[in-house]
Amino acid sequence: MSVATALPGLDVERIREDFPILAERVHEKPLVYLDSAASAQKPRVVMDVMARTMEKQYANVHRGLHWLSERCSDAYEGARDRVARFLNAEREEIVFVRNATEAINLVSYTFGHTALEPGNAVAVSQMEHHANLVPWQMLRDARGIELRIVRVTEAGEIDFGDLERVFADRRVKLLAITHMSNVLGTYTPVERLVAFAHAHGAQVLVDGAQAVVHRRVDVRALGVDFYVFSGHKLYGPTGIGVLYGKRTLLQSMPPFLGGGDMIGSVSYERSTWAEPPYRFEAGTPAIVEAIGLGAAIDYIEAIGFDAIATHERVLTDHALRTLSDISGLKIIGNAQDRGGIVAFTLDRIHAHDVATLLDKQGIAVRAGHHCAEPLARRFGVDSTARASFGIYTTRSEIDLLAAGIERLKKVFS
Amino acid sequence: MSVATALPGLDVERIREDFPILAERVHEKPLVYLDSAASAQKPRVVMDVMARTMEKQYANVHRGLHWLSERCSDAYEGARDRVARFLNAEREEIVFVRNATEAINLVSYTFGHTALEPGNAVAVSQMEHHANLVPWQMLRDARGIELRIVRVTEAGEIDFGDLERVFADRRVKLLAITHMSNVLGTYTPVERLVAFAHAHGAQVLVDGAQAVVHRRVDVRALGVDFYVFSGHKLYGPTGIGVLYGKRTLLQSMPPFLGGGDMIGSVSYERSTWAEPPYRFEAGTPAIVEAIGLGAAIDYIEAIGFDAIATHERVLTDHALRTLSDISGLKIIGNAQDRGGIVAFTLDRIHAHDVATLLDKQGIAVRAGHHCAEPLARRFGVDSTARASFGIYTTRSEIDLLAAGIERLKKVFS
Amino acid sequence: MEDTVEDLYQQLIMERARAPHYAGRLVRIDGEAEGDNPMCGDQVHVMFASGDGDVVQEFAHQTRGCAICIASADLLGDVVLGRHLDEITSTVDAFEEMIRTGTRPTRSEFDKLAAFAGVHAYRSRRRCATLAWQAARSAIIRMMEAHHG
Amino acid sequence: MEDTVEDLYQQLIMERARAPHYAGRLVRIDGEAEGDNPMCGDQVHVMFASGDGDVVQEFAHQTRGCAICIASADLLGDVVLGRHLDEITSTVDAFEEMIRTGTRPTRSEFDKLAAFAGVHAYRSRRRCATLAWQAARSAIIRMMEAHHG
Ligand SMILES: Cc1ncc(COP(=O)(O)O)c(C=O)c1O
Ligand SMILES: Cc1ncc(COP(=O)(O)O)c(C=O)c1O
Repeated sequence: MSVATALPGLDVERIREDFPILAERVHEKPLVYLDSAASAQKPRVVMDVMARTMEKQYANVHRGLHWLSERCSDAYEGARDRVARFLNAEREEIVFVRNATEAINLVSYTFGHTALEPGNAVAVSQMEHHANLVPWQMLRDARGIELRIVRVTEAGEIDFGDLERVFADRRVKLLAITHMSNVLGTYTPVERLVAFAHAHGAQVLVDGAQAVVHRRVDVRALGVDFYVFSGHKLYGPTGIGVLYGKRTLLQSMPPFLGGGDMIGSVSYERSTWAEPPYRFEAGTPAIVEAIGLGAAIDYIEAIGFDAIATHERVLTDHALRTLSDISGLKIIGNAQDRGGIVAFTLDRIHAHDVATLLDKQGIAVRAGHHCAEPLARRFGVDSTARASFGIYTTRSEIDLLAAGIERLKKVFS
Repeated sequence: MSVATALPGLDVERIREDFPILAERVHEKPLVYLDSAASAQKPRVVMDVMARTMEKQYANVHRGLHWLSERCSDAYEGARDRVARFLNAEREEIVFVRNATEAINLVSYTFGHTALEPGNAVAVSQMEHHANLVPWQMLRDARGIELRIVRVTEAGEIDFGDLERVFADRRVKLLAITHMSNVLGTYTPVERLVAFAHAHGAQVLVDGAQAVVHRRVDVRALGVDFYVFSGHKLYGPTGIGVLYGKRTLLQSMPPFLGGGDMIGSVSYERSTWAEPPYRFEAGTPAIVEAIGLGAAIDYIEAIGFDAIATHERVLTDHALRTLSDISGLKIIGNAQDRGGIVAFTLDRIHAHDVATLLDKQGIAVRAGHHCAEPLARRFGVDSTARASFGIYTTRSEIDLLAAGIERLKKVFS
Repeated sequence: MEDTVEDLYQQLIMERARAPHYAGRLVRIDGEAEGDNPMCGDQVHVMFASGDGDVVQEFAHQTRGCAICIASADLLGDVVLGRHLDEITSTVDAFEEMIRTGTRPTRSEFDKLAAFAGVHAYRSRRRCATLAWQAARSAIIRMMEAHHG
Repeated sequence: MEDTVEDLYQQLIMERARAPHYAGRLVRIDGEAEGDNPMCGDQVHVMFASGDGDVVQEFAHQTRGCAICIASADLLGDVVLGRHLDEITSTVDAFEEMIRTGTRPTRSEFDKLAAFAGVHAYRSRRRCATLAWQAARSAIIRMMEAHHG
C-alpha cells in the first residue's frame, strides 16, 4: 500500500479491489471517481448476490406456496430484517420503496394528507435536496398547508434563531430536514432538532440519503419519526430505497399505492388494508434489489462505521486543505460538522467547464445545482462543481483532483 | 431434442439453457416451474447486462457531465428507446416505474385527479387484478368518482351487453381493463373495447402485465391511451415497469412524485415541471433494472412473437386437454381467445394443499385468489391452483403436472 | 411423497383433515372466536364450554380450509380438553413459536403437535396452521377476563 | 488535454469564450429571443437587426454560461450576418442535427462550427451548445412571420 493511501482504520487498497469499476480507464486515464454522493459504485458481492438470486432462488414473493417462492420470500424478508438491524428499528417499521424520493412522497401523500390539516405548516431547511422540498410544495398547493423555510447560515449550518421563529406560532406539525447536505457536506444536529421539534408539537422526517452512507444511524437514539434513504448511494442496487417510520405512525397512515400485497381483503365495495409494512408495498416489489441492499449493508457493516467515519474525516480535511490552496477556488459552506462532500466554484470558469475538463483527465465530478437550486441561489451561485468521497476514495485521488484543477485553469488563462 | 418438447417455431431446449435456474432441483426433484404468470425466470443475458453495467459503466444518470454518467445515461435512455420500439410508441411516451401496479396508481393520482371529475365514472371488468381495481377504489373514495364493474360471462369473457349498460349514461370517462386475465387466461379484445370506449367518450387504460409477455403489442394499432406492464414478468428484472401514455395525455398531466429530475426549475414559491417522460420520473430511477429490461426485450424479440404465440397455443391446448381428463378437476374459464394460464380446482382438496403437494414433487404452481379476490367470488371459489407457462415451458412439464395431480389425489383418497 | 417425519402431510394430519374429531357446534358455549384468512378464504370458528370454571369441558370447531388448517384446528381439541385456561394459552404460545422457528418444544403435548413443525418451511402456509390457535387464544383470554373481572 | 480535433475545448471555442466578437446589445432590434437552462443557470439573449428586409445586418448576444454556451452563441454571429432568414433556419437545423448525431454536415459554414461536433458525446452538455441556436430559431421565425404575415 502506498503511503498516500494509508489511512487509519481502512485498508482502502483492499476495498478498491472489491469494486471492479475502479479499475476502468476513462479517456485512457485511470478513473478517479469523485461522484459517490450522486451514486456510489457497487462492490462485487452486491452484483454476485443479485445474480445468484436470479440463478438459484428467484420467484415472486409472498403466498407463493412453492419452494422457490418461499426461499425468495425468506431472502426478501431477511433483507428487511437486515435493514431493521442496521437502523435499530423493528422489521414492521421498514418499508421498501424505490428511493429516498419515493419515501418522502409516500409520507407526503399519506401522513401529509391525513395527519396534517389546512392551516398547519411543514418546515424544511434552505439546504434541502429537491426531493425534500418539491413534495411539500405539492402538498402545500394541494391542501392549503403552509411551507416554511428555515434559513441556513453563511457557514452552511441550520440557523437556530430562524428555527425558533419558524416554530414560534406552533403551527409547524412536521419538520422535514436533511441529515447531511448533498452540497455543503453539513451534518445537521438531528438529536437536537428532534428534541426541539417534539417540544414544539411537530414530528420529524429526516432525509438520510447522504448521512446513512457515512455514519451509523440509530433511529431510536435519534428519536426521529421518519427516516429515508436510497440503496444506490449506500453501495447497493438502484431501484431500492427505505422508509423507516415509527410503528404507531405507520399504523395510523392510509395506504399510498393500491394493488396486490397491500390489502387484507378486497370486494368491489370496500377493501381492507394489510398491516405495515405491507400496507405500503403494493405490487411486486424490487425483490432482487432489496436482497442486494441487504448484501451492501453486510459489506459496509463488516468494514465498520468507525473506520468509515475516520476515513471520511481524513479525506475531507485533506480535500479542504488542498483545494483551499488553489487560487480562485472558493468552497461553499464550512460547517463545523461536515463530511466528504466539497462543492466549489472557480473564478471566471463555469462549473460545467470544470466538470468536462476534469472528465477529460479521467476525474468524475458533478456540476450544476445538485438538485438544490434554492440553496445555490442562497449562496449566490448558479452552479458549482462537486467532489464527493466514498469508502474507496484515496488521498492521492484528491491530489489528482487538485492537479487537474490547476491544469484546467491553464486552458482558461 | 425429445419428441415431447419439439414444438413448432421454438427450440425450447435451447431456450432452457439460457435460464440457469431451470437446472435447479427442488426437494431433490428437477424443478418444474409453472408460475411464470407470477414472475418469469431470467435469462443469463439479463443478469449479465446488469452485472456488466455495474462493473463497467455505472453512475447516476442525467446531468452527470462525466464519462461514466454520460455512458450510463446513454444506456438508460437507450432502454427507453428499446421499450418505445417494442410497443411502437415514441420515447417521450415511455415512463419508467417500478411495476404495473405503480403505473396504474400513477395514472390514478394524476389523470384521475385532474381529468376526471366528481360524478364521472371509471369502469373496470370483473376479472381485474387488484392492481387495476384498488387504485380506482381509492380514487372513488377520495374524489367522489363512481366505480363501475363490467361483468364477465361464465366462459370468462367480457359481457358486452353489460358493457353497453355500464356506458349507457356516458358518465364513464375511463375504461381500465386487463389485456389478459391472470386467472382465466382470457385475452380481451382490446381494439374492440377501445373503439367502443372512445365512441362513448371514455379513455382506455390497458393492464398488459400478462399479455405483453405472449403477444406483440402495438399501442398505436390498439389505439389505447395508457398501457402498463412489469419487467419481471417479461423475463426482465424486478423493480422496473413501464407506463405508456399518449403524448398529449402525458403532457396534460400534473406530476406524480416530486423531487429531482422531474422539475424544470425550483424556487420556494413555485416549481415548474419537466416535459414527459421526465416529469413522472422523480429521483434516481431504477437505472440498472431499466437497462436489464432492455436486454430482456432484445432477448424475446430475437425469439420472435410468432414463435412465442405458437408455443403458447400448443402448450395451452395440451394443458387444457390433459387436465380436463383428470376426474374431479375443474378448470375456471374457457374463453375463445385464451393463453397460457390455467386455474383449476380439485374436488374436496384445497388449492393450498394442491400447491404444497405439487411442490413436494418439484412442481411450482401458485394457489390462492391470485390477487383477484372478487373474480374468485364471481366463480364461486375461495381459491384455485394455477399453472402458467413461459417460453421455457415444455409439454412434458405439463404431463408431469398432470401426473403430479394424480399422485396427490391419492394422499387425499 | 413418502411419509417422512418432515413431511407436511403426515398420516395424523391427513386422518384429522379427512375425519375431524371435533367438527361441529356446541350446544352450550362459554367462549368462542372466529379467525379468517382472506388470502385463501380459510375460515375457522372455535367454541369452548367450561361451565363456571377454568377447565375446558367441551370443544368444537367449524373450519373451512385446507388440510393443514382443519387438522390443526382438530388437534387443538386434543390439547384443550380437561386443561386449565391459563395452561392452554401457554401451549398456544409454544405452538406458534414452533411454527415460527421450526423447532419442536420439549413439552409432552407436542408429541402429536410436532406433526406441524414442518409448516415452518412454508412461510405462506404458517397462517393455515395457526389460524385456529390464534382464535382459541382470543376466546380464552375473553373467558378468563369474564371469570376474573 | 491536448488539442485534438475531437477535443471539446478547441482553440476557436476558447478564444470566442474568452473574447466574444458579438457580445453586447444592439441599438435597433428587429428580432430577439431568450433561452435559459434552469439546470445550470445558463442564460442567453440573441438580437437581430435586418431593417425591413430578410437579410441579417446586425447581430449581438448577451450570454451567461459556460465556455461552450458563450462560444456557440458567438459563432452563431459569424453564420447569420449577411444571410437570409430562411437560410439561417436551415443552418440552425443542421447545427442541432450535428449536436444530436455527432456527424459534421458537409455545408461550408460548418468548417468552423464543426468545433462543436464533440459535444455530442456529452449528452448533458448538448443543451449548452444549442441554447443560443434555439433562441435564434424562435426569433427568426417570428421575424419571418412579421414580414410575410
Ligand atoms: C393482470 C395483472 N395486472 C397487474 C399485475 C401486477 O403486477 P406487479 O405486481 O408487477 O405490479 C399482475 C401481476 O400479478 C397481473 O397479473
Ligand atoms: C440529501 C439527498 N436527499 C435526497 C436525494 C434523492 O435521492 P434519490 O434520487 O435516490 O431518491 C439525494 C440524492 O441525490 C440527496 O443527496
